[in-house]
Amino acid sequence: GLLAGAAITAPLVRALAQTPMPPDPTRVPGAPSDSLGIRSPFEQPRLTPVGVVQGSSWTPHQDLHGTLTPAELHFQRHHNGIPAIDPSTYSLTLHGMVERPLTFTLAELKRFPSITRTYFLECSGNGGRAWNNPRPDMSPQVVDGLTSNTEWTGVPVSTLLRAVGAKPGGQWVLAEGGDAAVMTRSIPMDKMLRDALVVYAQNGEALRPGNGYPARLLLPGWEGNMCVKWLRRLEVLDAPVMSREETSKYTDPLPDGTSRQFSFVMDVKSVITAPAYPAVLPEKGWHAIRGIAWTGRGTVSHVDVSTDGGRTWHQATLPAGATPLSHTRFEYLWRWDGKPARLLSRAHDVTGAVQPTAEEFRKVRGKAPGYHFTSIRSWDVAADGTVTFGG
Amino acid sequence: GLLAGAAITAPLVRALAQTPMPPDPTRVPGAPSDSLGIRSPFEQPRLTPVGVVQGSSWTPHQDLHGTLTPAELHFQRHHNGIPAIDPSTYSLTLHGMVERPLTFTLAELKRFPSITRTYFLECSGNGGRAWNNPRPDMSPQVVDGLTSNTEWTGVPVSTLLRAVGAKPGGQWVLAEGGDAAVMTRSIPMDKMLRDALVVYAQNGEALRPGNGYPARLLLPGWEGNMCVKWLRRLEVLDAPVMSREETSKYTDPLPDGTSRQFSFVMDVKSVITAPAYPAVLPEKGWHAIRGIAWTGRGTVSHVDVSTDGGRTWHQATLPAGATPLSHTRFEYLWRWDGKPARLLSRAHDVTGAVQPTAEEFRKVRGKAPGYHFTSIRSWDVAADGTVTFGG
Amino acid sequence: CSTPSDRADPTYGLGKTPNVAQLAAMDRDVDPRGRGLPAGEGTVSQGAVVYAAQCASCHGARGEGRAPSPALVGRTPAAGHVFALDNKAPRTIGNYWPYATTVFDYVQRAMPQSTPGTLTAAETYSVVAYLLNENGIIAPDAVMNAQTLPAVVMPAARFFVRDNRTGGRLFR
Amino acid sequence: CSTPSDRADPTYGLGKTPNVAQLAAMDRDVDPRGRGLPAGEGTVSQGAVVYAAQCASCHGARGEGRAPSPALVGRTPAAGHVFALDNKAPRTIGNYWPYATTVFDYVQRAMPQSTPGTLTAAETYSVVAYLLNENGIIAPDAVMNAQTLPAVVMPAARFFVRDNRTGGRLFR
Ligand code: HEC
Ligand code: HEC
Ligand SMILES: [Ca+2]
Ligand SMILES: [Ca+2]
Ligand SMILES: [Ca+2]
Ligand SMILES: [Ca+2]
Ligand SMILES: [Ca+2]
Ligand SMILES: [Ca+2]
Ligand SMILES: [Co+2]
Ligand SMILES: [Co+2]
Repeated sequence: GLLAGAAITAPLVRALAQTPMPPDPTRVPGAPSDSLGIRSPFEQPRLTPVGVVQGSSWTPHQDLHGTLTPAELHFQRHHNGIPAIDPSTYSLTLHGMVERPLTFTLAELKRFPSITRTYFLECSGNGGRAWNNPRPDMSPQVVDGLTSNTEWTGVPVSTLLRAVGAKPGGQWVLAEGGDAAVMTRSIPMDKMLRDALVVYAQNGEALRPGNGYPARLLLPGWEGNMCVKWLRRLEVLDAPVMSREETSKYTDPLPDGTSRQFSFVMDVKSVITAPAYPAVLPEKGWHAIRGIAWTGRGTVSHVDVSTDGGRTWHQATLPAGATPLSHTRFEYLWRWDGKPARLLSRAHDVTGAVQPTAEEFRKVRGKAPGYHFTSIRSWDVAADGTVTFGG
Repeated sequence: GLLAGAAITAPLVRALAQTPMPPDPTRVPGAPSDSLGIRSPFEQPRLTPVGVVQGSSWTPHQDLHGTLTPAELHFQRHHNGIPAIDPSTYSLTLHGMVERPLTFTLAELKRFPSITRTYFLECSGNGGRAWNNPRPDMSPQVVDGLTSNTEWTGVPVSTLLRAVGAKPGGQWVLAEGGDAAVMTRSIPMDKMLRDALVVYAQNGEALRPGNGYPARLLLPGWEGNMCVKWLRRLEVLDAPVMSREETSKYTDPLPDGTSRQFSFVMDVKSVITAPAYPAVLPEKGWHAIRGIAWTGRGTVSHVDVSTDGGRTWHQATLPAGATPLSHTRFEYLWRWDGKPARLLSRAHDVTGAVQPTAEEFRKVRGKAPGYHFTSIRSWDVAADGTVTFGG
Repeated sequence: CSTPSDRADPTYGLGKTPNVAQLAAMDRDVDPRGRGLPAGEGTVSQGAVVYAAQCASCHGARGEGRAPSPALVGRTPAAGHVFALDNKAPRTIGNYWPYATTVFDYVQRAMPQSTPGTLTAAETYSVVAYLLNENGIIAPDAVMNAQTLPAVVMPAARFFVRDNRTGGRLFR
Repeated sequence: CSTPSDRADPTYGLGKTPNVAQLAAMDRDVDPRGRGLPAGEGTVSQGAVVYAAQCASCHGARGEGRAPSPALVGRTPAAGHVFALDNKAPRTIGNYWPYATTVFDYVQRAMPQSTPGTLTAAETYSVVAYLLNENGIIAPDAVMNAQTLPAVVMPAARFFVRDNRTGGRLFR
């Protein structure tokens, strides 16, 4: 059983964490392998906070490299806990303005032609905590932990809509989840037909319960809330339902006294993940400033890095290239002279959009925008090498 | 602690595995999140066999989708167990025919400019068990579990060689591991300069101990044995060392009475992962035949699928496109008529190479080739839907 | 042999006609036109009873909120829609929600948080009436049902504007 | 400001000169020219003692192997190199290994499997001499050292051909 599974890994865990460590591992036979390739005891990234029923838990970006977010470390956002779902009784129903409503089992969803793509998923609330109440002891996890990047596999929604014969008048689709929040969002038909997926695999294996097992909606580049987890039905409609999540929530008050509704697309953004709190630079000299950049409007075109608080900017390299609608790793080799420094990153996307400064963001969106916190982030490097969040 | 970590996840585990399952999860608050996004109890892929000190443990390909192999499920191949290594005392030394030998800490390796790429890693012995002693009850894990696909992050070996000033006469590099097998392989300098990496991250986070933590060599497209784990030194030499792994092992006897040495590159290959043993097709009708294809000689150009034992072939789609030196997912929608069928896949790569039939393979390589088992695999579908390995 | 172009049947032979009762149990969404509202009705005073019994423990006796349960009642700012300028201005049903039907839709599916989806139609109409009255939107003697609820005009509805941005250099 | 093209120092200021003793402890690889062979020597009869005490428990009293430890001794097939045709033909030092120095290099670093890297140079030369004699490659009175070991010609060396394939339609 699963609890027994924990016991099974105990010998390997103990071997890797033995004290003292063997002075020369080439002289003593190593530990036997286990049924899972567990982490080193010296590398134990975790989501935080824990115990979330209504709230969120964040990806530890300061511990990560490359572009992928390990499934165990994908951020979670829950409104009434994680449902216990038996995949053999799960189903997804498409109905409404369709020729023939149909209910599909999970096995049937997997029998349709599939697509595999690497896409980011970001909650619109990402960055809100750091914007509203910035503190020097905030890590990238705390600042921007509500974005993750995953290789998703699933069936195109367009394939399912074709299966049920969506009618021309159907310009919206209501997506509903099968958890205790029964979350609903109205999705424009155009997006559903363009690149929306019902995904059942996350980084090569089944979705995690905390991320929507056994199937969720995935709208590439669009806000996480719309990517309904534990998806149980899609209803084709002629108008949006105006659910709570698209009215009370996920609408963006503006300084002009309006609230922007249906702000679906995640705007271009970046954040330095190293060096960042709580890292300490060990010495002067060359250090790689690294981070992630992304945009819901296509592909990141380039990323600039500043080490003098935004006075001068330098273009970063992209060690993994740039893929559409996916976290893009950037890197800038910086020769630190040992004096205080202020590190910033600024992403641009192919539409010409550029990540705004904090001042510009505040001017355009106000002090309390509610969502879509995309302003440039800064990190302060002190002379002793300690790094803190600069807001 | 780690063992306590197992206890922390127990409430979520129990909630997701409760019996009976809640008839309607929309009516009961779900479980609180934990510090890791654990799997559903209904999805528990595992490596097999376990307890390997000298031998291998295989990726459960029949449980996977997309192109990535979760790090926990990356195959493992050990010659004397998994070493316990403290990253703060680990080091990598480059020496030999160089201007200035240097020893780098792990933190220093991470400070160099980095590269992130998705590459497969395959052991040359992959498929040997199934070739030598095929059985109907072999799953893709048992047949071809010694190949995995990962997003790797690390520093180019060329960057390190430039740092130490490799001398022109240095045409080979000896790579040595820091485990109890102290494995060594001689690598041609050309490969080291071209695209070899010293990697420290696997799918976004630190390497797993079973896969070489904290750093290993990664030679894109080349046999896994050469991608030395727990890498401790690289020595620039003017000639190969002719270690045991490149003489006694990893050399391929041929029917003409010679042994092929330095067969570095993994040849084009594919395997159907679904439907495959132990799957059972639930009914006649449409089913997606899926699998992975790869080549160490660049990119998979196309994959054919046959459902009549190789009489007729159909080109498959590539749901994730084709990326160089990476597992390529293929898919073919098949309308099963309920009669016995024999499923095959045949991969082609950009050099024009094509996966050989079993007969061709046996004719060219012999009955006991030892390594590089790349022949076309087959799966038998019985009228009752059961699927078995057909050799 | 079957090729993609031969796949005349877009269902691939997959899926079943939905079970009528199961679908009806799910298909309870309510839109601003009132589509989906069930039969039944409720009054403000009936709603006060429901609220006190099933909601106040989390949302406060007067709907003022009690973290983490949000405030449900409030009409400040009295004029304008200045939430972007003030972190502390709570968004409530009265000063923010653009549609009254949303209150029904949401409460019906998600509240009480500990026993979601258990209110009857009458209870839901009632507590919605109560909340709308507490927020100064309907009269104390108003009756909420499938006809009257969609007709309620919410004070903040006129402030909502649909996003029309398409990227580009200008940050809006 | 520093740009990539200004990075005159390819070390990026990283790395330290290796500790001489630590490097010497690692740098023990032996190549076919004999580079890396330590001072010392050993005889076949000395090697028989080492083998019986430290190797036979796994590899068998006569080097016949005992799963999972492989056979170390054997000269069949007596002629030719037919391993591709026969699953059951074990590859041993005598019928397969192309270089004698490899035996030293491997045993020194990896054997005995339970206590790797613990043999002295003399013990390693000795057990290598023993194994080469058991495989009919050197005389019973041969002495193995840094000069004589690289000179040993292995019977199977001439069968090894380096791979020269570059892909393409022809499967070789
Ligand atoms: C056990 C606690 C609890 C109880 C009981 C409860 N609620 Fe809630 N309610 C919450 C929480 C927590 C939220 C916030 C949920 C979220 O944001 O996902 C909420 C949100 C709401 C909202 C949305 C507020 C907004 O601004 O978006 C409404 C409306 C609401 N509740 C109404 C009710 C009603 C009516 C009842 C009784 C029938 C009730 N609640 C009972 C905890 C509770
Ligand atoms: C505790 C068991 C054990 C002991 C003791 C042991 N060996 Fe081994 N030996 C093995 C195993 C297992 C292998 C196969 C290792 C592998 O393939 O990675 C092996 C492999 C070898 C090989 C390589 C064989 C080949 O065909 O590639 C040689 C040579 C060898 N041992 C020599 C020795 C010598 C000499 C000693 C004693 C000084 C010794 N072994 C002691 C278990 C042992
Ligand atoms: Ca969200
Ligand atoms: Ca290998
Ligand atoms: Ca069917
Ligand atoms: Ca409906
Ligand atoms: Ca230094
Ligand atoms: Ca050497
Ligand atoms: Co939005
Ligand atoms: Co090879």
